[in-house]
Amino acid sequence: MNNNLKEQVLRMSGVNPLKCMRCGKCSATCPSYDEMEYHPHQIVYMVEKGEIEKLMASPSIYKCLSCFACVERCPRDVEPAKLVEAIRLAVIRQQGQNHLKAKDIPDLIEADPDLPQQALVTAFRKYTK
Amino acid sequence: MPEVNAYKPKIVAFCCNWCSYAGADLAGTNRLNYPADVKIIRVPCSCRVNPMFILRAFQRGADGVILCGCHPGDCHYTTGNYYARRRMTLLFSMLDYLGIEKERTRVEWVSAAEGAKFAATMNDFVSTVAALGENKRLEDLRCKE
Amino acid sequence: MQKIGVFVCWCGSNIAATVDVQAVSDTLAKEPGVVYATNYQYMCSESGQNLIKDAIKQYGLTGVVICSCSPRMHEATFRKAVASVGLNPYMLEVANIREQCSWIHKDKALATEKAITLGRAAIAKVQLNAPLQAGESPVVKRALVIGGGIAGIQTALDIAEAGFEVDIVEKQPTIGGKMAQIDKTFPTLDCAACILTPKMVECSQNDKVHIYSYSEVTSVKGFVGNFTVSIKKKARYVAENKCTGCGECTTKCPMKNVPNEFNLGLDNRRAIYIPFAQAVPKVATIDPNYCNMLKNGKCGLCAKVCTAGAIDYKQQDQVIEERYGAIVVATGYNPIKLDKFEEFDYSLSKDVVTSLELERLMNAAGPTGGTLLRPSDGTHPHTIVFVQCVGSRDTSGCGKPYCSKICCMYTAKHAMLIREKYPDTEVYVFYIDVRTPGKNFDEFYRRAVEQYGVHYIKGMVGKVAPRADGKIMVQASDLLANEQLHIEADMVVLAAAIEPDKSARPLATMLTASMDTNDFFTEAHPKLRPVESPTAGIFLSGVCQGPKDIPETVSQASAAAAKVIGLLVTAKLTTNPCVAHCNELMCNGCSSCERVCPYGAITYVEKEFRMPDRTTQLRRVASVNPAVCQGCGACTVACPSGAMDLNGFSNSQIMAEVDAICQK
Amino acid sequence: MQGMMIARAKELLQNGTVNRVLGWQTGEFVYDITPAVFETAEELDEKFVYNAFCGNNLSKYLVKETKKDGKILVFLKPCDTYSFNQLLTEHRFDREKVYAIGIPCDGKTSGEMVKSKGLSGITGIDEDGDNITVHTIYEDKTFNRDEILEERCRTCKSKKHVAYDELIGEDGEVLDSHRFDMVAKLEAMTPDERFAFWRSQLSKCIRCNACRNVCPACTCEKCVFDNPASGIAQKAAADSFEENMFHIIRAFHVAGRCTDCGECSRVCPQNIPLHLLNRKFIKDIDELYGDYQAGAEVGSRAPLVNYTAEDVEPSIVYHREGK
Repeated sequence: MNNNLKEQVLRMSGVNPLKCMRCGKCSATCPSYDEMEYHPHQIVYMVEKGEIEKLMASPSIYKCLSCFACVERCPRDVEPAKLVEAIRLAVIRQQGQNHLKAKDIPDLIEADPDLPQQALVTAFRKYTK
Repeated sequence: MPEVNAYKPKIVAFCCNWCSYAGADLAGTNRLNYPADVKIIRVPCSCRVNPMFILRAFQRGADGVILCGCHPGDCHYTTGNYYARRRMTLLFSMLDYLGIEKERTRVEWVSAAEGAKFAATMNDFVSTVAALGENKRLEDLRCKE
Repeated sequence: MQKIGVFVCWCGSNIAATVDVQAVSDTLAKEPGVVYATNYQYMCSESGQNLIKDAIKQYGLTGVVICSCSPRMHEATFRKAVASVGLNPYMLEVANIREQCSWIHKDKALATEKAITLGRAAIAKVQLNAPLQAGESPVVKRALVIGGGIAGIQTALDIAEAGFEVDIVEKQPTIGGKMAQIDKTFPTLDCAACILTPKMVECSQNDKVHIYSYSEVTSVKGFVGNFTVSIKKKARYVAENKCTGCGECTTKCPMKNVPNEFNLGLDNRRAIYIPFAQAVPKVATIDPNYCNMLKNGKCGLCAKVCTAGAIDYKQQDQVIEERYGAIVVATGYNPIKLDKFEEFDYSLSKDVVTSLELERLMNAAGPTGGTLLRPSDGTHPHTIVFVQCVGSRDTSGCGKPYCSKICCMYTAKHAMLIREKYPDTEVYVFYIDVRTPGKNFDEFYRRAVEQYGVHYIKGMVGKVAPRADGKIMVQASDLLANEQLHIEADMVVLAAAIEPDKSARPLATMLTASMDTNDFFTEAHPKLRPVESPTAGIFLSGVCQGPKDIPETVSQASAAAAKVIGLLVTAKLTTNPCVAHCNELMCNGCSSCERVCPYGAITYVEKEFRMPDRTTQLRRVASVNPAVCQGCGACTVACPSGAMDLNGFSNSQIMAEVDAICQK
Repeated sequence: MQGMMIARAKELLQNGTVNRVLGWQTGEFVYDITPAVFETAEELDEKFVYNAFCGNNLSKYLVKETKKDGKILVFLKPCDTYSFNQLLTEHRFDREKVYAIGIPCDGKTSGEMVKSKGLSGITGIDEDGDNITVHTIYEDKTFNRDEILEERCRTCKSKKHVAYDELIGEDGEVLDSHRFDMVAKLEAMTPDERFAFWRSQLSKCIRCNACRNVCPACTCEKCVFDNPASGIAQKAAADSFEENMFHIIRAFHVAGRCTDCGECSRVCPQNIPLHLLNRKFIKDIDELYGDYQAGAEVGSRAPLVNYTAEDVEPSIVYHREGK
């Protein structure tokens, strides 16, 4: 169990998995259920147990459509989809390298002055450790 | 150099018997922590709190005074907190006018069921007052210079 | 100077684990006025109380300070103890070092220091205490029960049995409440009507019980033992004393398409109606929203067919004022609205029903005559899905955060009854947890599974979607099999959360009784005083206090009745002596106090005063009626001259507490 | 004006309507006006004055005077009539025992004000329209009225009499007076500046009690500051609670009842602008609970013994404008 990773996922998602009462409505509502190795309610429970690496290695997290039906319908406001997104981000970050460095940005702007600033900010946040 | 962390604010909390004092009891029953700096005085109703008591507390060295009562409309005595609300609004405004830090005074409506709110309110109030430091101003409003 | 004894309670380890009780009693022993200080394991125990009594005698104590749990808990206990050895009970103060100290602090040094400060404040206050004598006030020997469901009925009957007059106010045209709509009851599966209707009849026949049906409480004044209540009897346009309940009018009225609320809108009634055959009082009522005669003066058919001449289109709302010694709240509940749960498709599909609607669909007196048929096409359903916790245990804001408590059991009942009657029907129950704490409850649920073959599936339904062919697609998770299920159902039954009736909140304001954030009435203490409101003279019966099933409601109703009877048999109530009093020498007669008094306890008298120059002067001064004053203290602050003060919480006492707490 | 007043007072004494007259007389100096009770025509002729120095609000004296036998005539300037009504609202005297004559007032000055203009040896004062002429043993000096009026008169709230049995001269109107400008200015300061201002002002207080003794709202049978049982009176300076808090407590005690007559500031020997405390309450009341003028009518419910369910929360103090 990797507490550090768990911390990171909880912080990024802002989700408290302890609020879950294990009703399974997230899984009941999930359109990608059959594609998944681990289902939404399992994901919440696994995060609580700290089994983040297992999840990071599973294709399940890429089967999530981010439709947010689970977030919408969860009676306890747990927001499983946000956990999935955080785990995906954890994967990106763990790949370690800074894919975008601060010093690269001026060149990017020069190359394409029409590049939206928002895209740069998002890319910076996503591809930087 | 005195220890920075040694400063403990003195907080007086007036709580009405029916709602807020019971709310404070509930916070205790649920073991919800808040700083020991808060000392509660039980009054029958928020409308029993004379502005004089608040001034007295400040002058005797309190760093913050908070009044807790039933939510407006839920007063055990029907209307007490409505009067308290006006009195405290005017008093707080006056203290602010005199240059006393307004964050040192507060009114909060806490029902008997809101133990968590009571604890949260006290935590927040104590940290606000602690950040202001000691109350020098009201203790010495008429200092002979 | 008082001779004060200080008694520090350990409360086992509740206080002693976090507060150094020895240090507290040692330190407080040195306070001015303290002649004796000690600590003991349980001050509230008999030996603890004896310790206090002995010390009072031995040291001639004139004041007592108990450092213990909240005064809301045991102040009365200790007051009684000191009074038994001749000390005025109001010479005692309690420092709350448990709920407001040991239970919330972890650091022993800080908690001990705080306990000492709280003790000091109590000592400073006791120094200024004066002996107080409780007054007496009479008790009106009549009780009011608000709400005529099973809770209100049981309470009223029990009170009447003890020989007291009791009035039931019910806002519907008949008493009976939710139980009248229910088919069978768990865990015995006996018929609800067979239990309820005899009790309803008893209410109408018992000459101690008076029913105000189709009526509402509009104002409450007064205090325990002496409430004055205004009751609005809504015009039902039928003279109650003339109507025989023959029902002729309800079959002749031409307005046939009025949704029948008793059957939850599953069928229609007429504009003049009797809610159900066993209604009490069995009197017709005209619905002014639909009656043509009342709306535009045309028709009058019911008056023509009524041989008793009971129809009175000119009837007006009537306000009755009555005095009571005690009031019982029994306002009950309603299922929540399900419009926030679009995933269950309740509002669009007729075959998605709530459990209460299912009760009507299975009731012999219901719209289908007791045959379970799909509301959409009247066919027999072959697959029925039950969904538990619809809006219960929901902290997302769509529903209610609490467990509604009754759903697990009634769903087991429904499932069982369906399987019993229609063995060809498949029944699925989706549950999060099955909660069956109660006598014979778990056995009942197990019977549904083992004997009746109901499919219990741990998991929640995520989506309900009707198909064009009339089937309903239910998508749910089966958590134990770890799979997602897709069931083709004919009917879906939602166990909607229950919430307090909407009339409860304004009623609580009128009664000055406290409520929790979910609008349930709060009890004075969950274990010590579970059927009383903290407001004296107000008692709680049934779901208005929290979710309950029928057995529990009936027990609580009888408990509330016992408390009411206990109050009503009292010849005189001792009044709280902590009331305001006016120092006439200082009173200006300015009327400020009178204006803020919520009870009208202050009047003015012209009084002669001897002046220092030996002349006499006539002055207008305030006078407080101690029987009416409730001791809020609003007047004491409004008084500019400080003539008005409050016994037990005087200006100087509170100021002494402030000083003690702020002491450097 | 003075002549008309004396003549009417004599008539009323003569025909037995009243047996005493409450008015003003000159003290040791001409600018040193004191309230006085006159019982005969001779006394009136000899001592009664009414001029630009007669700022005293006479309504308060009715509390004691009406305890005596017979009816008393009182002369009320417009602002005094508000105090008059407020005292009636609080049942402080018997209206039946008073005959009230409203008299016009174009604003008052004071000995101090005149002396601050460099005059001494003052022997008299005359009014003529917008001019006030001060006579001294050295010269006569004429001022434009606005130059030497007291602050409370420069920001006069009303020239309208709200209570009287008869009126001498013309009645005026309620004015838009800008009397809260100074309060607003203080509110706009930083808390540090405000504190410095008030500390320097309140530190001047010598606790002579003049403000309390003159205040028409302070007519308590026994003042809390003189009453050990109240918990705030201190015989000896054992602690400074009362000393420090005197003016705040007093302002709060009269809040909602103070008509803003300005007597407190007029009599303060240390020139503490005490009216700025009272006006702060009045301004707050007006802004938070709707315009309210104490004494505008008899029997109105003072804002502090009143409420609405929708009143603002005390937290508004944290969010209001200003620093």
